[in-house]
Formats: sequence, C-alpha cells, structure tokens
Amino acid sequence: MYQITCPHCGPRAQTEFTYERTTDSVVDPAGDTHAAMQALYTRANPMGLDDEIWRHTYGCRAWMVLTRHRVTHEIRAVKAIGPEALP
Amino acid sequence: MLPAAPLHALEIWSNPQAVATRIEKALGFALPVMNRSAGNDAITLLRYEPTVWLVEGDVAVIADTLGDDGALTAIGGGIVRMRLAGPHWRDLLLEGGFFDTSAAAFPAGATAATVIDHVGVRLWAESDDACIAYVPASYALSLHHFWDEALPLLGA
Amino acid sequence: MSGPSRSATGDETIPFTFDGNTYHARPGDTLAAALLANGVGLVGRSFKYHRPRGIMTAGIEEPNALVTVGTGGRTEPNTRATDVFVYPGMVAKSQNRWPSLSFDVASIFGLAAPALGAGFYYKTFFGPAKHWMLYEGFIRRAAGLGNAPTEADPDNFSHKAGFCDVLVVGAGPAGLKAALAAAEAGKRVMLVEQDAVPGGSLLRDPDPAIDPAAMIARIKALGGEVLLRTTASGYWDHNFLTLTQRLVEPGAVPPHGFAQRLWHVRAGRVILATGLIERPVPFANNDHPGVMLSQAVRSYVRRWGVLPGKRVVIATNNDDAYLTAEALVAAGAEVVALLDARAPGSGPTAPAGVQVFYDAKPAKVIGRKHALRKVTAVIGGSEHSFDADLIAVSGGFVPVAHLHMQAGGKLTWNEAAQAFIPGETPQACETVGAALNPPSAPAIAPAGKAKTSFVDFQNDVSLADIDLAWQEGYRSVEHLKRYTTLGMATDQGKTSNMVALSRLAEKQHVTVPEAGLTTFRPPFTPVTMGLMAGAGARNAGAHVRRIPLHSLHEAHDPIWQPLGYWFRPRAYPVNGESLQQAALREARTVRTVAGLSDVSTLGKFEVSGPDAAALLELVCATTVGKLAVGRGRYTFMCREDGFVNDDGTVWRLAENRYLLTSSTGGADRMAHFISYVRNSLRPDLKCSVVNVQEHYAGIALAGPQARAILASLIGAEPPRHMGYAPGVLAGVPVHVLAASYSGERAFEIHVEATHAAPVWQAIEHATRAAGGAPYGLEAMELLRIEKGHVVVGGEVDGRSTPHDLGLGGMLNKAGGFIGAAGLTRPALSAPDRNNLVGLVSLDGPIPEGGMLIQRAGQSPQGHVTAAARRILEGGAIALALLQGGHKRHGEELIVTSPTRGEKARVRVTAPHFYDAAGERYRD
Amino acid sequence: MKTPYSAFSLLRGALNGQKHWEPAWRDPEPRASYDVIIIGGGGHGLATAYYLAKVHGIRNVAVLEKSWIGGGNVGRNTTLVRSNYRLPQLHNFFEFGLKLWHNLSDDLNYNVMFSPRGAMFLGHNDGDMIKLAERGDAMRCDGIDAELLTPKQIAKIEPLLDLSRGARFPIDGALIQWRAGTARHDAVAWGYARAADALGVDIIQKCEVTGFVKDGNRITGVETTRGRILAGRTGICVAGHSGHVAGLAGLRLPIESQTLQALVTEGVKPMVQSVIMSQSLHFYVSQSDKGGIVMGGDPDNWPSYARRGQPTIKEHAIAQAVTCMPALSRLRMLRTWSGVTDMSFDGSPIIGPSPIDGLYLNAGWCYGGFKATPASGWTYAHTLATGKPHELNAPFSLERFMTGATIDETSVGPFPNHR
Repeated sequence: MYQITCPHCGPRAQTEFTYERTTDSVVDPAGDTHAAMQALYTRANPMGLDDEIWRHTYGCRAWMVLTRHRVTHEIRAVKAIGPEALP
Repeated sequence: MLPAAPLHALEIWSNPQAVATRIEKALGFALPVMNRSAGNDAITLLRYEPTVWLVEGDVAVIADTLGDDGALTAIGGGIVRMRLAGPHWRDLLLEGGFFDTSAAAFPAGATAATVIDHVGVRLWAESDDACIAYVPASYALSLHHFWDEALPLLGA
Repeated sequence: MSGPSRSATGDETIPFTFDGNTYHARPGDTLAAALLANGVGLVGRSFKYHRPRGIMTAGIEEPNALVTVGTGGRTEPNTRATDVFVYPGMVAKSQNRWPSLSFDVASIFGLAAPALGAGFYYKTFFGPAKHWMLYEGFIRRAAGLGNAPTEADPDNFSHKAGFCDVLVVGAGPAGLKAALAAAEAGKRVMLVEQDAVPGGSLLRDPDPAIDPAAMIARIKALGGEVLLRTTASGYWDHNFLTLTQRLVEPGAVPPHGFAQRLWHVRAGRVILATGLIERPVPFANNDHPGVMLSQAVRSYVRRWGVLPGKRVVIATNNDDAYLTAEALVAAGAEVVALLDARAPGSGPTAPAGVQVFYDAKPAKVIGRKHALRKVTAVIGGSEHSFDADLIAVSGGFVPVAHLHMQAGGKLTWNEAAQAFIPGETPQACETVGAALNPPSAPAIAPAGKAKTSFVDFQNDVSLADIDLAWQEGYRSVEHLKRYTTLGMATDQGKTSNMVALSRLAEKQHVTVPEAGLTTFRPPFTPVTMGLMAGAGARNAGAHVRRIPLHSLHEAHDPIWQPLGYWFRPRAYPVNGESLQQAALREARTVRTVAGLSDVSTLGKFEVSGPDAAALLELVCATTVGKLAVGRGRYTFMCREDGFVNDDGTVWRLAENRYLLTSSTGGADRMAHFISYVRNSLRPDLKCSVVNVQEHYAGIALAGPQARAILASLIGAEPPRHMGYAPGVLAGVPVHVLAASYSGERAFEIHVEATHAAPVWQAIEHATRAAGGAPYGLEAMELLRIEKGHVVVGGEVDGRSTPHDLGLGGMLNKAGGFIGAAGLTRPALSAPDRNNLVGLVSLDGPIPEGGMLIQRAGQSPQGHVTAAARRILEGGAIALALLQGGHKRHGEELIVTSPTRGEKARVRVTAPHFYDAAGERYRD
Repeated sequence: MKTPYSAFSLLRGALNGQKHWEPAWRDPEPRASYDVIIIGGGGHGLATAYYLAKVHGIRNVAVLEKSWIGGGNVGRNTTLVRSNYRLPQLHNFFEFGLKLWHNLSDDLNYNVMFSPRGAMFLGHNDGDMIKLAERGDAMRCDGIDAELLTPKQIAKIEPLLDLSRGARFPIDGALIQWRAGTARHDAVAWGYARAADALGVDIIQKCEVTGFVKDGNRITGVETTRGRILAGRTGICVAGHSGHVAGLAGLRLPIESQTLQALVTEGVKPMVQSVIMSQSLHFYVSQSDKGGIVMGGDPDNWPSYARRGQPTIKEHAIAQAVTCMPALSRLRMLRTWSGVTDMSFDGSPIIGPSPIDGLYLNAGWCYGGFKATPASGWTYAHTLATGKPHELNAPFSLERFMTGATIDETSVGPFPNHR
C-alpha cells in the first residue's frame, strides 16, 4: 500500500485515495470529437513514469497529479490541482 | 453519540486571503490552517479540505463576510458526532483504520479526515482526553457497534 | 524402549488430546515438543503417497507435522505442530489418513509411485471432460490434507494500524540488539517475534552475556512496542508491512472475543533479523519419523528437555551439528556416529565418545512406527549401517530472505555457505544477524536412491521427480516448480527450495545462481482467512447504510429492499398481504388518493456561487442556465463517451444556488464525477458543490390529493409542477419540489434529516386521513413503469444514449456539456441500436429480463428491462430495449425466458402507458 | 514423433523409471525469418501457433517469449473457464472456446484437466435475480447452457454457503452454467506448446522483442535480444504488456495495465464443488484438485506493471468470500500471486489487424483471458492466416473505440478503474 504525500495533508495511506486517469486523458469539453476520443481511448501506458490524476477522496477530497512509476511504484512528485486555497 | 448540532460547510472559491481577513475580523480569530481547528465558545471551525471548513455553531457572522467569494451550506443533518473519550481513544482509532493518531502526529487541536472500517470519518482531537468523530449518519450505528466491540481490546 | 521421550518432572500439568488420546504437556511446550515428550513420533501422512511422517523441525518451516487443532468453528486444519503452544484442553488430530494414522488405506498410493512421477496426470485420463471429472473426484478426495470446519467462526479478528520509525523483525540476538539500539536512540520502535518467547537462537544456544527478557523490558520502558506470537508475513510497497498476531493459540477461546490481529504497519526503516533455516539432506526414506534437522534436535533437548531419540546418528556438512552432538551427549543420549560429509579434519572437535566419520553421508534409513531402526551411510565409498532411532541432519543453512525479497531486494550468492544472502534493496530495509552470515557448508552430492530421496516432503517430490522434469524439458526453475509442485505445499518450500535448486544446477552443469531462483511472495507463513477479512467477515466489508427514518418505517414492519448498501421499504403489507398485493394496493392508492414514500437515498448536491449554472451546464446534458429562480427540470448526465450516466432533477433555489438530484445508485459516482469536473476541468469557476445526500431526508407525496394534503400541512399553496418553494411543515423548515415520478401530481419534501420524523409523521397522518397510505419501492416501480420513466440500472444501462431512451430532444442544443463529443460518433446513432419501447402483453405476464424475439430459435433483438401489471386496469405491460425500437411500434413479438420457462406475446408500443400528455400534474 | 501420452505409456515408464519421455518441446535457435511471428509465449500465443499449424497448415511459425513460456497470465490466474456473458458478441465468442475446451485434452494429447464442474453467479436480491435471468435468457436463446437455481438447489451443491435470510448479502438464487469449470492453467500452456512444437512451430524462450523492423507503414519483422527476425505477419500477443509492446511500434492503445491478485489457501478435503461468483460482490472461489481454495477479487484499480498487489484489495475480497461462506474463515491463505492485466476501455478484448500493415493485435483481455485461450488462439490464427478477422472476433476491432461500437459488458464506460 502506497504512502501518498497529499499536498494538503502530508503522508497518508493509499486507501484514502482514488486514481482517476492520466493527465493526457483529460478530455477538453470544448474539443472536437476526434481529439476527445483520442484523449479518452489512447494511452501511453508506459512501463515507467506517468502523470496521473488522483484524489484524496476519503481524506481532504482534493485532487492532485502524481508522477508515479508503474513498475517500481515510486512516487516521484505530487502536485496539487484545483481552486486556489489558503495554506 | 452527541446531540445534533448545526453544522455548515464553508467554502471559499475566490480571493481567499481577503475573505480570510474579513472572517478573522468578524470572528476575532483566524481561519484554521489545513487539518487544524480554531474557535471560541460560540463557534468552532474545523479545516478538512483546502477550500472547505466545517463550521459548528452560528454562522450568521460569517455569512455576512462572504460576498461572492464563498458560500455556506448546511450539512448537519447528515452527520452524527461521537465523542471518544478516555486515555485509549488514540488506540481505538487504530482499529480498522490506517491513520497515525499518536500525539506527535495528531496533537490536540488537529483535525483529519480518514477511513475507519470502510467508513469515511472526520476526526477532531478536541483534547488529549477526547476526540470527536464526525460520521456519516447512515453509518453511525454500524461504526458505533464496531468501536463497542473493539473496546475490550484496549489496553489489553 | 527407544524413540522420543522426556523424563517426568511433575510439570506436565497441561492436558491435551491427540487423536483422542489424552497426554500432558509442560507450560511452554509446542504441540510437537509435547508429542515427542509423550513418545509420539508418527504425526501425519504425506499429501500424495500417504507416507508416514513425523516431526522434522522445531519451527515454522515444518513440512510434515501438520495437524488439525480446535473444534467446531474454531477448527484449524494444517496447523504445524511446531508452531502451536499447548493450552489446557487443546484438541489435536492427525489428518490425511483413513481409517487411522497408523493404518492408512491410501498409503497404497506409495506402491503405485513408480507410475505416479512428476506430472503423471498430464499424460493420462483422456476422453471427454466428464471422464476426467470422475478421476478428479478420487484425486480430490485423496489430496487436500485436513478437513475444513463446517461451522461459522465464532471469533472476531482485529485489524490495527501501526506506525513506527523502526520495525525489527525477529527477537533473536541480532534483532534484540537492533531494537534496543533504536529505542535508545529515541526512535519509535516495534519489535515482532513469531515465537511465544523472545530469544530466537538463544533459546537453543543460550549465551550468558545476552538476557532477552531484560532487553525486552528495556525496549518497552523506552516506549517500544514488542509483539510476540506475531509474524511479519507481508512486506509491500513503501515500507508497508502486514503482521499477523495470534492473540490466542489456534483453536483456543479468546477472552475478549478476538482470536488474532492483523497489523498494518508503516515503518520508517525495517530491520530484518530473521535468521536461518536449516537445510535437510536428501537420502532414501529421508522423510520418515526419526529424521530431524540437527538444530531442531538441539532445540528439543535444550529448550524443552525432550530427547527426540536415544541412539542418534548425526549427518552434517558443517560445524553447527557438532553442537547438537554436545547437547545430546549432555542429555544422556548416545551419539552412535557423526557423519561429516567433508574431508577428514574439517570439523571442530567432537564431544568425547562421539565417533566422527569424514567423507560420510547418509544413504538410507529404515524406520519403524515412531522412530528409526537403522541408518545406512556411505563412508569413503563403502556402506556402513548403524542401529539408531534418530538421525539429526544438517545440509547447511538458508538465510530467511523472504521479507527482503518481498521488499524487492536482491540476493547475492555465498559460495562457501551455498546460500543466497540478502543484498541490495530498493526500500528502507536492511538485514542483520545470522541471515547475513550463514556457516560454511559445502555442496554435497546426495547418496541414496533418488526415487525416495525427498526434497519437498509434504508434496512428495523426490530427486527423481526433479530429474524427470528436467528430462522432459521443464528446465526453468518456474517450470520445474510448477511441473513437480515443488515448494507449493503449506511450507512453501522453506526446507526444499535450496535442495531442489542444487539438483537443478547439477543437471544444468551451472552454478546455483545461474540455475535461477523462484520469487518469494507474501505471506511468509500462511495467514488465517478470517484474519484477512477482519470485521468484514460478517458484512463483506460493507456496512448497511441506514436511512434517517429507519425506525419510523420499522414500526410499520415493511418488507425491506437492499439498494446498494441502503435498505429502503419495499412495501408495507397489511392484513397478511403478499409483496405484490401490498404493492398493487399502494400503487392504486397513489393513483386514486395519495401516498407518501421515503426517497431519502437520492443523490443530492447543493451547488452555489455565481458560476453554479456554468458548472451545471457542463455536468448536465440538458440546459440549466435558463431556469428561473423557483423552477426545476428533469435532467440527465452523460459520460464522456456520450452514454447516459445518471438522471435526476435540477432546481434553482435562489439566484446563485441550485439543488441537483441524482439516482440512489449513482450518488457516489456522481459526487466523484462532479468533483472531477469542478476541480480538474474548471478550477476557475466561482462555485461550491456540497454533497447533501445525507443532510436531507426526502419524502415523496404523490396522488390526486397530494396538493390538497400538502397545502393543509404547509398552510400555503404548494408550487406548481416543476416549481420549488421553501416552506414550514410541522414546524420544521422544508424544501418543497413539485416533481412527479409516479405520473400523478407529486411533491418531494426535503428536510434536514435530524428533523425528518415529525415531518413524515405529519404527512403520513394527513395522507391517511385523506384515505392514502405510505408506499414502498415496489409500488414506485409499478407507477414509474406505467408512466414510462426510465431508471438508472434498468433502462439506463450504461450502454444507452439519450436518443435510445427517447431523451434526445432534451439535449442542450448548444453542446458544451460532458459527453457531447462522444455522442457524435457514428455507432451512437446507428439505426439498429437498442431503443426504449413499451410492450403490451397479448396474453399473460411478461417475464422481466426476458428476451425479445420474432420467432423461436432466433437470436434476441432486445430484452425486457422492467415489467409490471397495469395498476388500475388489467393487463401486463413492460419497458424494453429493442433493436431499432423507435420505428417498430405496433410490431408483435415474443418475450421468452428459457431459464424460467416463461413466454408472452407482446405488442411494441411507445414507452408510456399512462397519461402520456402529463395532464394529471400539469398546471 | 513424440511418445504419445497415455496410461499405458506411464505404466511402461513405471518399469523403466520413466526414462522414455522426451522433452515436451524443443529449444531451437531462431531462424532468420518466418511466415508468422507471434510475440508472447503465453497461452494465447501458443494456442495461436498451434491453430496456425493445425488448422491453416502454416508451420513456419515462431513464438517468441522473453522469459519462459507460460510465465505470464496463463500461469497467474484463477483457472476459470466459462462463457456466461450477457452480451452476444462475448458469449458467442467464449462459447466457441468452451466447446474447444471440452475436447482440448484429447486434441492436444495433454491432460489440461478441464473440469466442467459448473460455475454459478450468486444473486443477492430480486434485482440481481432479474439480471441473472436476463443473462441466462440471452445465453439460452443463443444455444448456451444456463440454469437458474433456487437457494435449495444451491444448498445441494454448495452446502457451506450461508443461505440464511439474515445474511448480510442473502443468497436468493444463482445462475449456473454447468459446462463451465476450471482447468489446470500451466498444462494449457505446456499442452499447446508441446502440440505446436510437434507440428513444427519454433518456441523460442528467452528472446525478448526490443523493437520492430519497419518498411514504410509495414512491419516486416522484429528486433530481439537474440537478433533480428523477419516475418510475413507479426502478431502481438502479450496481454498485460500490450501497451508496452505496441508502444515499440508507435501505437497507443485503449488499454491500461493493472495488477490482478489471486490467492490460494492451504489444501483441505473437498468443500467447494463448483465455481462460485457473485453478481453484486466481487469475488470468485473454487477449489483446486490439490484442495486449495483458489480465489480472487477486483483488480488493483490503478495502473501498474508490477506483479505485486495491494494487500487491502485481497482483504476485501476475502471478507466478501468469508461472509458468503463462513467455513472459509479458519483456512489459511498460503500463497498469493499477481498478474498484470490489459484493462481495455470497454472491458472486452481487441483481436484483429492494427493500423500498421503486417502487425496484428491480440490484447485487452482484462481479467478474463484464461478462459479465452482456445477461442483467442483459433480466431487470431484465422486473422493472421487470412489477414482478416474471423466472424467471431470481427466485433473486437480496435476501431470500435473511435466509432463508438464498444462492447461494454459491465456498462461502466471508458475507465477501467471505474469498473
């Protein structure tokens, strides 16, 4: 079970988090069909690092991007996303 | 279990610094930082989310400060408060969960949202002798029962 | 008298039974020690050939001495006799034998052994699959070791979290030292030991300079947590470990209700002081009772005061076994020969009176029931026999590197010890102590017949089986393991892996590390399933969710209906009504008078802020922004692929405040989805989304009298259809939403859940006074089917487009909503898609879920999503998804349900059977 | 000609110490070129090679395996074989395979221990039962066996299930497919390998593909750790790692790799007779011939190529199984393993041509690849032999994701982690 360092809560257990999708599969609602389907249906799926959107669903409910290695499971970086927030 | 209390979600979506200053002026104390609490006899603010505070008490003063930068939403009907009191509350919260409740990691005054026995709960270390758990009402009886069963293990 | 024994001291105070015979153990005895003390050497039967087996080890690596411990729901089959401490009244039984341990009919499998080598079953039992099942039946009954309990487990299992700076695994000399040092350095320390007492190898080879009890006391005094009878069984990512703790021994009744505890631990650093496991020696019949590992012999003698044999042969390739000779001699046993496989002069000095033979190794033993009779050795090329009741063997040592490997660590090869030593690791973890420094023990080629020289004792895998696998091309170590089943028994190869690898390396003419190594995966030792389940063993890890008005409904003794994790009233039968009768009565009441129903579980979101409408226009596929304050509308949400995700209603409560409802089943999914949209896609929006599903209890009031009833309760004219108004009911502030799901004039009254009871009671009272009644989900289903409303999980099946469901006309023409792009794909507007239709039966009831066909033998063209009978008139109706259904109204089809033997002739219609124009609730 | 496997042969071996058996497959050096190269020596790859040789007479075929054959998902599953799918494209495909399973041991002269002991989906409420009836009816209309069971009938088959009304998830009934069951997973790989080898197929182990040889928009071979090997047609068949290997050819697939865990308990005497699954819960249980209870649950629903799982996922699946069958409580989890699964974005496989000439795809099996082995091999062999899909795999094209003709059995949409 990973230890994910939430940008807001510090190190927490993976069981509090959910994986959503990779950053390159974010569908732009204003985009055309081809671009949307490319985003939705193709993945690099690398045997290495990828940027993934996760949510601290059962903690502070905030969203973040994890740069995570798909083989070693090392979490190289975590970056908060979402509206501007106080510290 | 504690009696129902007025609870609100306070969300600030824009100009957070300015709103914080206005609220501080109105309340006489600063909005708590992430995973901390602040308050006085009339009102307690518990921070569990980057943009959201759980407010226990009368929110009229805050409502006046928000303008178009935030909103209050009542949520007290869906939350049951339980007080875990006594020397073993930190130990009890280790049952069925995975959140470090040691005094060093979770000192009095701290707040945290986590999962206990598959139920999402929000915790507030009220003091070293008691912790308040904010539990979704639908799960409150089940979690109460879970804690009850685990009691004989404490200190054992 | 020969064989295992112990001199009585009067401490034999703990009664226990084994196969029905009562014996007595001393405090601190393992079952194995107690059995040996009582002269019991034959303990079990092997898996495949049912060969007699005894006690080979003194620890968790035991492959042979498996017994069933406990009774009733606490029965634990396959318990290692070496890993259970005797308690008063313990009931133990041997297993895998019939009719008895000493006379086991299935031991005739041993006679067939020449034909039953590795993988024999792949080469025979051909013919139809049913034939194989016949043979399989015999094999299954013969295999399988112990019997599972048939009763439910009466005990609880705890899951507990642990956090520490340093986790030390193993309380032997190295572990104690490491834990104490860390504690003294001010670290938060956890020390775990699988034994019941600390000390590890000190229990066998005491060192006056080390006092485990004192060290443990000091660690505890410094705030360290010391867990005995606790095994670190799994080492996972990010220094997360699972520990299994026996709160009571197997089969014992726990005083606090909990039998075991599973620790989930996050450690800053992990120190593995896991020690060594001794390696057995292959020779003919090396599986017989009376063949024991050398260190185990020493443990029984020194720790438990048991003599596993009186005339003992020791066979070794290392110095350690000389200590066993000392222990045996000191305890009064006769060491008839010490066979040292090494060259003359290799070993240390043997105790006085012990004859050492060099270049000597065992070739064969002959046994009797509980012990050996004779040991035959090859000494310098010639055979010698010794009368002996026990052989203590040591083929070297294997570092316990399981956790290290689970952590992703590498192993390095130590040629002198012929052993893999823990090397680099990607996690914050290090190994200390004996596991890093196994004694020198050179490779020795086995003497003796391969066929009965066992490597994996429990699974009866011999050297000959390894040879056969090699011969047949199963040469990678994984192929070998899988083909022979080596290392797959309950000991997971703890004593067999290295012996097998050496044989494989020998065959390949390569070194052992070149031959390969299988990976170790959790658990280190087997873990009780109930322990894994924890509290979830009784609720599948899913608590029931209680609606706010649960107890109020309970008073009406309703039929409850699970809906996700919720339970909602399905019907309120009176006077002995069946579910169907009650539902029909309730539905008729709604059609003719009024009914009230609990809709608290609906998903509900309060969306506020200047950009609330902008967010909703993204989430909802219908328009939202044009809603006037005090108005609402039906809406639905699409997934990004264009298929309908959920539906509900959206209400403008105030200038900058909306309420969005979703289906009960979709509530969590929608909460996550809306949060994604708001935070990932549009963090710039000035809005707040708060999940108020549980904040509000919801009460639906429907029927021709609903408006009048509500008006009297709130003292005001209720809002018109799709209108919203705040109000006060029974003194409680409420939101009144005029929405109809039933097809009648209807309202949803949403009230803060903590104050819902008086509101429900007032509405119920007024409704009953008007001749109405509460109605449940089943009546609601009849009403909505007749009205033609779709339901998520029914018609909205995750494969339907808005157009399929007849909702295409409501789509936001401006686009821009989630799913708009996906909807434009060609297959989403193909003419043969499944479209929502209505069905009217031309004969009997329509089977729900049944297939739509034109004639028998045809592939289905659609299916029935929901069926009902008409509420006020007779006749059966249904909603269905039918290929190209929008254009097939009027067609006659057959609904068939072969699994239920039901059929109905139906006519396809529009999916509205009741007041299609909505005249009953429009203003 | 290899010594055929038979009881007689075994008895003969009893007299000679089983010395007469040859290696089950050769260990050939790779040739410079083949008519067809199959990347991946798992069950599907070996089956494809076998059917190419046997059905289509194409024997100049190599199976390239980076490690040892059968080491991927065919050796890391829970051995379930069934065709009880709701959607016709799926149940017709798997039913074709199930028919092959029933005769597979004889066909291969290798006992794969296919045991049609019945696979049941439990229903826990009326809604489940209707869904099960719908599934069964859809199957029956297409000629596939399915039968609804009452709790009483279930009790006769699986008396240890908790059939009480007070159970947390009471059992209202089940849909059983009697012709479904289990098979010995390793034997499937080995049996296909031995039979394909006998027909002339080269099985090349320890040969990892590191790149593709390209001529314009055409793949003409592969680069491997054992050199360049050319091919008329190249088939990727590496479920679990499809994203990675397709990536070497520049393709991005609608696939994310996830870890799927399974476990087996210590052996006990027979206690589970059939294969038990649940409509609302997410576990499946059967008992192996050695007596171990084999079970699994949901995949770790985030991407990973690591063959190690997250322990709480297992704990949850076990909780579900123990709740339904309390007698499992005191058994012990003996061994766990994980496979890397190709989670496709509609839950269904992809078999067919790729956008690159000469390159074919067999991927996206999610957690259901083992049962598909014969049908996958058969249809992929057809596709590789003719350049066109067989009618059974035609719906499973890569294009369906762009056109919207997805085959979404669990109806959860594009994100496998939402499944």
